[in-house]
Amino acid sequence: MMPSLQHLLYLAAFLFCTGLAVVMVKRNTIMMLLGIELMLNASNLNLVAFNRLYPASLDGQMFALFVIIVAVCEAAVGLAIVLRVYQHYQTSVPDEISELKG
Amino acid sequence: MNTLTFIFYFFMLTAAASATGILLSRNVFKAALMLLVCLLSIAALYVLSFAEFVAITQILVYAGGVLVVIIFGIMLTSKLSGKPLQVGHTNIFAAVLSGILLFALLANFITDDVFAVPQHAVETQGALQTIGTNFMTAYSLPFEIAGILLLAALIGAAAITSFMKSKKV
Amino acid sequence: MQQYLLSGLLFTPLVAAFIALFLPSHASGTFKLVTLITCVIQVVLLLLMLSVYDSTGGLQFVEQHAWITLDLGSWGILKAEYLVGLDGLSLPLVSLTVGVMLITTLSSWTVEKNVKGYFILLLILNTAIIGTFAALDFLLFYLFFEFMLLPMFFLIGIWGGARREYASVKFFLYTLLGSILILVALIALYISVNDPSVPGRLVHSFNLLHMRDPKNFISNAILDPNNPWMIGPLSARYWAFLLLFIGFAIKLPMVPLHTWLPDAHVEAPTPVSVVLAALLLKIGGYGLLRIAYPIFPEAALYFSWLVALLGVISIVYGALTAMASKDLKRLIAYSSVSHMGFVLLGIASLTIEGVTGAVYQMVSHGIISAMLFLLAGVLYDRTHDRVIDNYSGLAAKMPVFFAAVLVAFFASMGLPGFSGFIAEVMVFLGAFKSGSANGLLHESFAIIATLGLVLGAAYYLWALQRMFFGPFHVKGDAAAIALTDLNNREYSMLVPLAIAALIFGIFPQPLISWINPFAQHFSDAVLTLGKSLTPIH
Amino acid sequence: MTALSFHTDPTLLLCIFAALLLPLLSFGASVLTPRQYSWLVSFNAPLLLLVSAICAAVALTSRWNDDPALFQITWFTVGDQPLSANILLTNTSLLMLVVVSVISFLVHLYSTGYMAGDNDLKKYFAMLGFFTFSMQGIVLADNLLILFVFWELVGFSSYMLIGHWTEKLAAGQASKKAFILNRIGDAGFLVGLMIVWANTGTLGITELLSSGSTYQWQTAASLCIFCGVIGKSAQFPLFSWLPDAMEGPTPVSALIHAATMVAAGVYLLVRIHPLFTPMALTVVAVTGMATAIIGSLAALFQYDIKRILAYSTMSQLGLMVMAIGIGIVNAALLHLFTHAFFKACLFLSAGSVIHALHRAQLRAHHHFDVQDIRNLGGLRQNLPVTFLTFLLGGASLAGIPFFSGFLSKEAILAAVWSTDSSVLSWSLLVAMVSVSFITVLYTFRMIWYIFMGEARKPLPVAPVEPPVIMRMPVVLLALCSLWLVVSWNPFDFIGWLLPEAYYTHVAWVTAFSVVWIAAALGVSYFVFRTARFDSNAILENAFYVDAAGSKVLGKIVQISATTASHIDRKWIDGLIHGSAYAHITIAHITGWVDRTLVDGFVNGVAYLSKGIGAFTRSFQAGKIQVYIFWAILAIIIFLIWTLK
Repeated sequence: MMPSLQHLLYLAAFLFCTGLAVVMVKRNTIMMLLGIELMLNASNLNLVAFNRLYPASLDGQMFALFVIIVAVCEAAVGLAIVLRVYQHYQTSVPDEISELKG
Repeated sequence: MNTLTFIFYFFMLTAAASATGILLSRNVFKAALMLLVCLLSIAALYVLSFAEFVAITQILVYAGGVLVVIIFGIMLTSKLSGKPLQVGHTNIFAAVLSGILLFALLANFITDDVFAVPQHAVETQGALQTIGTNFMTAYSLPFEIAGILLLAALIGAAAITSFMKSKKV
Repeated sequence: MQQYLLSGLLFTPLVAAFIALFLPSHASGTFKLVTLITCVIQVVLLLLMLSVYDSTGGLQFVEQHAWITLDLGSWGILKAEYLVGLDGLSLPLVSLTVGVMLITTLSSWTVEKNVKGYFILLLILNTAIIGTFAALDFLLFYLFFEFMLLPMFFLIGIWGGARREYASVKFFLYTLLGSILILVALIALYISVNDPSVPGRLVHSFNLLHMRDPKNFISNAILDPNNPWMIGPLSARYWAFLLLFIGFAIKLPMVPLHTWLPDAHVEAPTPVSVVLAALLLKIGGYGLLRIAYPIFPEAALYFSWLVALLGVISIVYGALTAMASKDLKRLIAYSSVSHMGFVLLGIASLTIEGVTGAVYQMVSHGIISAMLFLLAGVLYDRTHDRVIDNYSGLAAKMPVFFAAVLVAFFASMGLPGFSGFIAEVMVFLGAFKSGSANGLLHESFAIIATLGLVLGAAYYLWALQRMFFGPFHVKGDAAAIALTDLNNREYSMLVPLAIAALIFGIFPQPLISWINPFAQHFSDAVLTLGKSLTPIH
Repeated sequence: MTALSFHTDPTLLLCIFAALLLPLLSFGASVLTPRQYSWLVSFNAPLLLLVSAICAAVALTSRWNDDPALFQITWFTVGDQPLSANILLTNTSLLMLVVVSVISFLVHLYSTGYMAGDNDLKKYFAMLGFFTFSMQGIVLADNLLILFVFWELVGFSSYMLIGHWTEKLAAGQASKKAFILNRIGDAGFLVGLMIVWANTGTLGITELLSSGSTYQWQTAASLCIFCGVIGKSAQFPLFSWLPDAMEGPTPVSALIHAATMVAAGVYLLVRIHPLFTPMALTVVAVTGMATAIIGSLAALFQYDIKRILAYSTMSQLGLMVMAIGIGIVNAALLHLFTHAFFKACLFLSAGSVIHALHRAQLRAHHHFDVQDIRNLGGLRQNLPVTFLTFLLGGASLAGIPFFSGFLSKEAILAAVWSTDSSVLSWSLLVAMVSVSFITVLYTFRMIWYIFMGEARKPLPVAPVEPPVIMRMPVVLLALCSLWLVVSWNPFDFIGWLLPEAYYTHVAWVTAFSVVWIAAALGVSYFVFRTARFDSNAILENAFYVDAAGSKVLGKIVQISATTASHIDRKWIDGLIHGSAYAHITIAHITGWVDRTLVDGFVNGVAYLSKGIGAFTRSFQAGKIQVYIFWAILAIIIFLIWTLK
């Protein structure tokens, strides 16, 4: 007997919330990126898990693949920005980069 | 409890534990390593959920690509600053509050519904083939766009970092 | 021609403000000149109007145009009109406004900071005040009423003294609270009143004249007199009266809703204090007489004791607090509170004497308080110090100023020969007579109010004694040198006011002959209508 | 002012209006005179007053013993009830008009000398004119409201005149006290007006008194109006301003005491006494009695000349009010007239003394308080004319036969005697007799100390008589203190001024008075001679019993006098001060309430909104993570709200 779908969903929810907490807690931009990755993976897990409900179509997995692609892009550009910002402000603490504040 | 179930729970716990580790860790590098563990366990869970192709992509792209880039970034910033990458925490209360609240909410929804997985044998042999077909037929436009996005991201990332260099020089 | 006079009077300052908007801001003299010319034009227009005004003729110079007409289908028609007119209540107040605005313009001659903005605001204020007194449509009234608040806020907040922000915000909050209460009553009235002039359709009108007739209320609407609904212990009409009463009482100002006044006065520049005391306070009394009382007569009768009680409390409390004031402007401000209490007492009595006295007091206080604040300004201009105890023996150094202060103080404490005496005596006679004539007020109200006379004498004379008697001494040598007697510009402001106070005190008949028909009609209408509407509580 | 209806000929009307308005003209002219020509007013003002007095006299002679006449003038109309400004012409009002204008003229004349060199002559003469105008308004008015108008104006003028020397702090305090105490009485007066108006709808005096019948409200109304009298005429609880008012220039005191201010109250009582119910009259009588006693006792122990005179005025006013209280209006009026002349004479003489000594001091550069009788003495040689006028006035005040004061007091005494015997009337009689006794005492003491004996603080330069312009009015007034002013017969008060009285002149009462006054004179001679000069010798020599008696009497008188003075100074003044402090305390308390509670509430609201503002502003702190938090929180709330 396979563990029920619920367990996967619980895990995904947990991972998402943890990722969210990481994004909110860490005073470092790269750590925030890590949190975002965690959240993306949680949603991917959800997509794959729900795909089991409809085994005939593989839409869930397809979506998961696209998410991975987007995650890659995000990580690449995000890191580039982080480096650039770091070089400019000599910090990667997001609170201190508040020049866009109205 | 059979072996499969054990492995399943093992990877679930590993993923959860490593995620928690990321949250608690104050060292960026260790956190990145724990993310690696987490991603690999999730890949294992994908396999167990009959999504081998996603699992492979996960390992290749995430573990092999993204994380390497991240670690590279970490190294670069720590090299620039010359300080150990210790990270402070803020908004602990807000984060814990919203995390627990959101989790409670989601768990509530998940518990409320019964997700009946069809019990008949899942056709796994054709999965890879179906995915390939899907990419070329139903999802051809998103596929193309994703390709362009990747290209754009690559060029963009290169451009942003190269500005840095040119300015630095 | 004649019917457009009032609109001319009303919009001349607005047109002038518009013109001033396009003048270059560095030519500060032009703005003073434009405002002065506007005021002179207004005086001419007013004189034209006075020459054709018939004191027995009720509403005159009425002008009525459609303004907003919205067909809301089954909800009826929303109809707001441009409806203005003058009667024995508003004409004296409009005349007062025109006169005081002229004086204010002269008194603003010394303004140096952002002259353009100042005079444009002053002109807008001018229109707004006259509009408030002239409007006979509630929405139009409310528009002008709110329109007045904004220039005032900026005039205090920008050109004021040290604590001007605090004062202007306090002023704004208080008056805004009043406006909101009035707005609630306005909406309730709008829902409840039907315009009978369009038969067959439901027309929600803001016409104040229609609101006075109980027949125009839609049956079972919230403010219908026959509506049995109760909100708490009182019916909706009583609540609506209370809302309007509090809203206008804040403007008046009435104890305990008066604390904005001393602060606003202390911080406001002299001309703005003059406008505030002489004109803005009158809008409270005017609103009670024009709106709250005629529309809700039965509630007015029911609450008359409350209105009178608060009036008496204002009189006594204001006087006591004035006595404790160390700041000259504060003292005058509290004396305003005390004097405006007479307006409440007079209105509450609903006798001809009382109502005439109340309106007379509004005009008289307008003149006298303008004089008082100008004099406080004279001193402040010279030394930038208004603390009474910092002066001593000024009589020897500034004899003409002393004489002017004597005139103003004695006029304010109701010395016969000045307008305040006529007003206060009428209020006293009316308030006392009310007990036997219509049974609304107990005689003790009037008797306790006489304390105001004694206390008034006490605080003014005490201030006089501290500031003017004894050997000459002023805090600071620079201040002592700066103390020079009145100059010609100050004469030109003070003398007309003093003469006006004297004329209205010695020959009250012309003004009373304007007010009297109104007072008669007002008290009769409120009494008969109020008694005919059966109380439901 | 419209609708004049003439009851009499225009000439008379012209005279009346001239008499009334010329002082006002004097006021206006003085105000408008340029400062550099201010010497003009001291010519101009007495001249106008002279014309005014002549006009009043012409009016009096042409209307003497005619029927009362009423000029009807409507001031303004409230509703349909007109408020009239009628002028009533009777023997009383015309006589009073003459007295006021004549005395005012004399005071003006005197002032030109007394106030010469004052640097605010303009204000002084302006206010003198205004004072006279106000008083004449009271005299002529036939409407309670008009009367009240002038009544208040009198208060205002007295404020200005008492506080004429603004650099003197005490002058400011005294003038303030005078006005406020008057205002307290006036508030009562106003309540009386309200009662009358509410019950009758008219304030016309003639109209009011013509109804004849008595109503319940009249007691309250008349007592309230009497409050005004108490303030203005310095009766029992509200008299302390009168002695303090001596801070003003001396001619002003003469005017206040003789003709204008304090007389106004008595005159008002005379005018409206039919309104008074028996109960109210009893109150009036008792108040008058108390005032008379307190005033006379206080006068006995003053050292300041002007204060002695002030207290004597108070006690004489008490007598007048008492007489009205028992319903004998004519006697009170008679005393008012005689008092006007002899008190004006006394004050102006006192002014002459002060003036002469001041000038002597200025030349000698030697300064002491010239108003203190302990510093004076022996002035009869240096100031013979002043001594004579002082003596004449004093004799009239003391009620010595052949002087007007004797006759008018006699009238009151006879009136008191002829009332029904009751406890009240008996006590009034006793009070009357003792007050007249004490009057003799203090008058004697004052004159003795000032003029007799040797100079106690001799000046190197001898004081000389003031100029003729000052002596002339005083002499004139002194002559008016003789019995001839009242009647031809020096022992019968029924004469040309008081042609008829409904009580008779009792011969043995007159005899008693003569004896009584003589006794008083004797007693005072012994009391003050012995108390002041070589007391032991006389005590030891002949009059052991007499001396003991006089000592005991003196002690009793002294104690009661100091008590009265103490009551005056400590209790009544203290009450006034206390109430003033209480006012200030309450004022501070209300101020505190105002600042703390009422303002506090408003500030609280402001703080609350500010706090909310700061709280909501923290959402926009420019911190990504906080933004995320709020976004998530919003999503959570949204989820809970939609899905539950």
